[in-house]
Amino acid sequence: MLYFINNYCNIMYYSSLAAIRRAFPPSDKKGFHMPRDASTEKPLVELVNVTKIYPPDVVAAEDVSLRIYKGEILFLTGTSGAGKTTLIKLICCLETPTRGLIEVAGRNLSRISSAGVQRMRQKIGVAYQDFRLLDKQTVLQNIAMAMEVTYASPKLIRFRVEELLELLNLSDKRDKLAGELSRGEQQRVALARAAANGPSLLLADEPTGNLDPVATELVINLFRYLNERNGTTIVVATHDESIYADTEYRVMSLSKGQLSAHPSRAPHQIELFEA
Amino acid sequence: MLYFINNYCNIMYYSSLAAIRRAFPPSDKKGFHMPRDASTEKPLVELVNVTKIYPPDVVAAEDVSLRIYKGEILFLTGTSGAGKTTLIKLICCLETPTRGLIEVAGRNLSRISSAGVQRMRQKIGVAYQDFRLLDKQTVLQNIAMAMEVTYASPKLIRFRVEELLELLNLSDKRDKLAGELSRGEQQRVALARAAANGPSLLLADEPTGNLDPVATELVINLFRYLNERNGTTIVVATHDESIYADTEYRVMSLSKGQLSAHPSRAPHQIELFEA
Amino acid sequence: MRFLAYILRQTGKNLRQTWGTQIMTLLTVTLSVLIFAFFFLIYTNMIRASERLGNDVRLIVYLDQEVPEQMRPEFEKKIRDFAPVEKIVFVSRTEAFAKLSAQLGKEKDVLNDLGPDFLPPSIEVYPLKTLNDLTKISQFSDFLLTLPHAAKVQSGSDWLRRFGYFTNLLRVVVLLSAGLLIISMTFIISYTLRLTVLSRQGELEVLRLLGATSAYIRLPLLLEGMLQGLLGSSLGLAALYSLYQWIANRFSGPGFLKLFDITFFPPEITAGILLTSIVLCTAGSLFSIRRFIRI
Amino acid sequence: MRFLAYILRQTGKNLRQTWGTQIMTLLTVTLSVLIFAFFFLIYTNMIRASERLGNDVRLIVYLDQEVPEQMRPEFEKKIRDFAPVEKIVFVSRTEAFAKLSAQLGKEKDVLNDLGPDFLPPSIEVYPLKTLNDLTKISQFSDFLLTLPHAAKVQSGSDWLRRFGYFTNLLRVVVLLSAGLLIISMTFIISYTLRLTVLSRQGELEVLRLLGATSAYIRLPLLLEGMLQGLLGSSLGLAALYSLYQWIANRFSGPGFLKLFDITFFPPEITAGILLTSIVLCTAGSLFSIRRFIRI
Ligand SMILES: Nc1ncnc2c1ncn2[C@@H]1O[C@H](COP(=O)(O)OP(=O)(O)OP(=O)(O)O)[C@@H](O)[C@H]1O
Ligand SMILES: Nc1ncnc2c1ncn2[C@@H]1O[C@H](COP(=O)(O)OP(=O)(O)OP(=O)(O)O)[C@@H](O)[C@H]1O
Ligand SMILES: [Mg+2]
Ligand SMILES: [Mg+2]
Repeated sequence: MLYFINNYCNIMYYSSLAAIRRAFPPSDKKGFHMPRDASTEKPLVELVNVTKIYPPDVVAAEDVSLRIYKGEILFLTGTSGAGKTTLIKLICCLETPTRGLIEVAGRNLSRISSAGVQRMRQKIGVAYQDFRLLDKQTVLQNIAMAMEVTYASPKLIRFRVEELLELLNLSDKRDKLAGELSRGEQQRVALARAAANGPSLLLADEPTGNLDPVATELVINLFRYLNERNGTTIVVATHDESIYADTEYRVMSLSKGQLSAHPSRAPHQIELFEA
Repeated sequence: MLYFINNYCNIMYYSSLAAIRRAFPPSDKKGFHMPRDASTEKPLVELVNVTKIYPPDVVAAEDVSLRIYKGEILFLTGTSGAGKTTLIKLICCLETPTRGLIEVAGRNLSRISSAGVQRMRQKIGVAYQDFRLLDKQTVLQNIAMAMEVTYASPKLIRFRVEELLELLNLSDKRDKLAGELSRGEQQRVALARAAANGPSLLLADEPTGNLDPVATELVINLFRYLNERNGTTIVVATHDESIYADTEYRVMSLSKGQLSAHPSRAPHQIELFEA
Repeated sequence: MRFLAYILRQTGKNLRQTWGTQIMTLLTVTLSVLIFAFFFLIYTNMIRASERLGNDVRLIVYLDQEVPEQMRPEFEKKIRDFAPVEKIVFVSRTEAFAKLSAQLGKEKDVLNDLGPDFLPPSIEVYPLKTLNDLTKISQFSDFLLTLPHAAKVQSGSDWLRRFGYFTNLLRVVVLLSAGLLIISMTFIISYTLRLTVLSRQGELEVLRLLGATSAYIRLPLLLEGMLQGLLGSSLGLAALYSLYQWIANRFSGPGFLKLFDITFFPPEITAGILLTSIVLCTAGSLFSIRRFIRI
Repeated sequence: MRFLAYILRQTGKNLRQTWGTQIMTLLTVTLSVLIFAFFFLIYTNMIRASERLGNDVRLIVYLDQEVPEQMRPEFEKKIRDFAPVEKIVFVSRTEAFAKLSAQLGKEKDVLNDLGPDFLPPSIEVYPLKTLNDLTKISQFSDFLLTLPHAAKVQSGSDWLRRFGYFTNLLRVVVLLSAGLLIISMTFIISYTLRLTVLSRQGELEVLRLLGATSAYIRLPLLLEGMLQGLLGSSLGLAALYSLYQWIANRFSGPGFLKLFDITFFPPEITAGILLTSIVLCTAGSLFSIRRFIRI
């Protein structure tokens, strides 16, 4: 019963997206959630002294400690090869840390069962840097897949896919094969798939690398919308300064596996977020 | 005999690259080649009323006419799905036009033999938007492959690969598998492969989508260097405004398959280049 | 409910999307079942034929004079002491003649010139079925020659040896073919699994990334495997049955060839083959996705 | 020079990088050659055995009185008019008796009681090898029975029929096995080609993108195919030869079994098999890359 109410609410919120798209001009940044007081609230994701070394000797993360709170938007920056993707893979359990502790929603990832990982992944949407789409399936099928694994009703799937595609300006590509899209279109499909399940945590790895400024804005608006309405926590790994240049959201910077606040940030802001 | 002299020259120029890298600060734009008078010189690439329709009805290029002169650097911009990649694929004969004429180095691509296409491709370096690297081979092998198909000597190959890797800040990744690199590193490997053969035409499709500003500058310097020393003609398809924002090179814009001068360009410049 | 619907829909989707591979797999299963059942059939029939052959073995001891009635038990005892025997029949000159003329039927005029005494008396010894090996038979026949008045022992060993030679050759041919076929089938099955893995790899990886549970991934594949096993083995057995019918019709020779009559599997074995191949196919499809499911 | 060095280096690289697939392909070729050669060997030996069998056919006409010397040409003419015959031998009572006692050897005492006249005279007819079919033989034997004084014709048809039945059964088994094997081999080869294509696809596509010429792509694959063919068929033939040796040793029976003596291929055929498989492997590897080379 609860399930259906939940579905119904989802339908409601998605159907209003198209309208809301005009209601949120890109410069309007009222949606910023201030993080809660670190001492009272349990973070959604917590990394404690995490080190990841790819054999034999590539240090992709070194002693990284990071807390990501529910409802936050976090930008991860860093030069190419700094370890952004590695950090994201660690959070969604695609890689295991060499040392250190990772907790997602209070569960220690090193002790979680295989089935537990899968249940967790259903609630985390990841837009991979290399998309990981199935080239021989249509856009619709690719996005629907993310919802099918949670046994969502076909009607809801259809409905939500349409909304997401409209939101990302891809409506005319719904029945095209993913392999026949342009890279920028594929990138948006990957994002739509990550957002399809209404995840509580969205990890977007370089989500605008192949997008022009207009499409980039669509994506940013989608993030902001998910964050405000759903309280979705969003982590964006990116090089695109235009996205995070003058945002009020937290920006962290990785350099050779070491995490620090972004240099352009004011020091007091840094203290607010560091554990 | 000529072959060896050529090789020798190549070695010379590459060995000086590391030094030249410091000699060309990114803002130093003295390398701009003015295009020759269109009426007297034969263009390296000529497209006449080219239309490309992907079945059943996706119009990726519509009546595109374009001349690219030897020694030019041309930026192709356009929203996602505008047809940039399609245009590049048409030039290197990966797609055939639905209508229209394409000539590269004076040869009509619709009449060229299979062997002719292969010979042509040896002289065109293409950095694909999806990289097309072999994940299970090392960086060295991936780049070397481009030179091996022209039967270059192993010594030259080794030498040039080292230089290119140093130039793109990838020296420590030489013997890593391409599949284990970060996306940004892969992107630079794809560029290195495109440049390895000393091509007379370099087509770079979104070459900086996964690169941070520092790496982007390395790439731009490489382009400028190849252009100035080798006279390499370079076509760059990109969304990254920071690359072409205040360049003196020609910038063309695609929109739904239709080509025009970029709106930010002055009108007199447009007339100079349009056929 | 919804769960079941999903599993079934997913199975249908898989079957539709990879029908090329599916048909190849189906044919592979059919072929495997056909081949194994074929050789199994040959093997069981060979065993039965050699059992029947054992029934036919008969040693005839030709004597140079009749054995009087009262001596017979003594002879019998001697023979039975040497080897277990099913039956011993004493044939007198007259009986032998009567038998021959009965066998000749219309052509018995040939015998007219010869007196009823021209055939020697004999003892027919029918050994137990356990005595089905040529060397044992020839030992037995050597022993029988030591009986008083025994002139010659006809052990049918010439015919037996020819037949034995043949069944041996046939057995070697059958076993070698079966060996080669088993190797081939191993190849085919490993190739099929490799191709299945390759064709599914992309999709299974993405499903894992999206958080699909083991049940969501495994159950459709299990259903598929069962379907493949059921259909494939039914087709294979049907093909074998047609072959059998064809051979049976072709070789329905005259009565004396009953020895080689071939029979099909009884229903239990047919069912066993069906079940085994269903189990194997299911196991195979699980095996092919093992590397995608974390333990 | 550099071109050649490149081709060789490329071939070596391919072999090293895809050794798993290479070994599977090699084993596939070995198995195919072994299987085809195996059945070819059985087939040729079967043909030879049935030819020898033809030599053995002999019809014996038992007569109720001797044929006088001067009548013999007339008899011969009659017989030769009906069917082509290789040899006709007239056996008198005495000759028959002498022959039988020679055959019995030490045991000829059995005959002591019987006069030298107890065996009927006969005519032995050896038909040409072309007459090797049971119905023709029985027609011939019916005809022979119409000769004057013919009492009975022994055509050995009982033995012949058993033997014929057996060779037929063997032939059916061999042909069916061969058929199944050919289907299996088709599967294996198509799977091998598919796997080869899949394992090379990525590399060949990239090579085309980089402007590799057909020669650059094809020649290493050609060399590889030739190597596979040569090695695979040598291994297959070697395996078959060992099998043959084993069987030949096991079945080196006494003289009278010469009928079934098996022989190996003459060198020409061995060479032919080697060549064919080299050609086929080369063609196969070219075929597998066909879709990557524009026409
Ligand atoms: N192989 C194909 N089959 C069908 N349609 C295609 C194919 N390749 C591209 N398209 C379509 O053609 C249009 C132009 O594609 P193209 O890849 O040229 O765009 P692009 O300008 O490179 O975009 P991006 O910046 O996203 O890479 C798109 O709408 C795309 O969906
Ligand atoms: N599977 C792997 N095996 C070995 N090394 C790896 C692997 N994945 C990444 N690395 C190395 O770890 C380092 C960090 O990689 P990562 O992908 O996290 O970088 P990134 O910050 O995402 O870079 P980019 O911006 O280029 O995507 C790089 O040097 C990369 O070469
Ligand atoms: Mg990355
Ligand atoms: Mg593109």
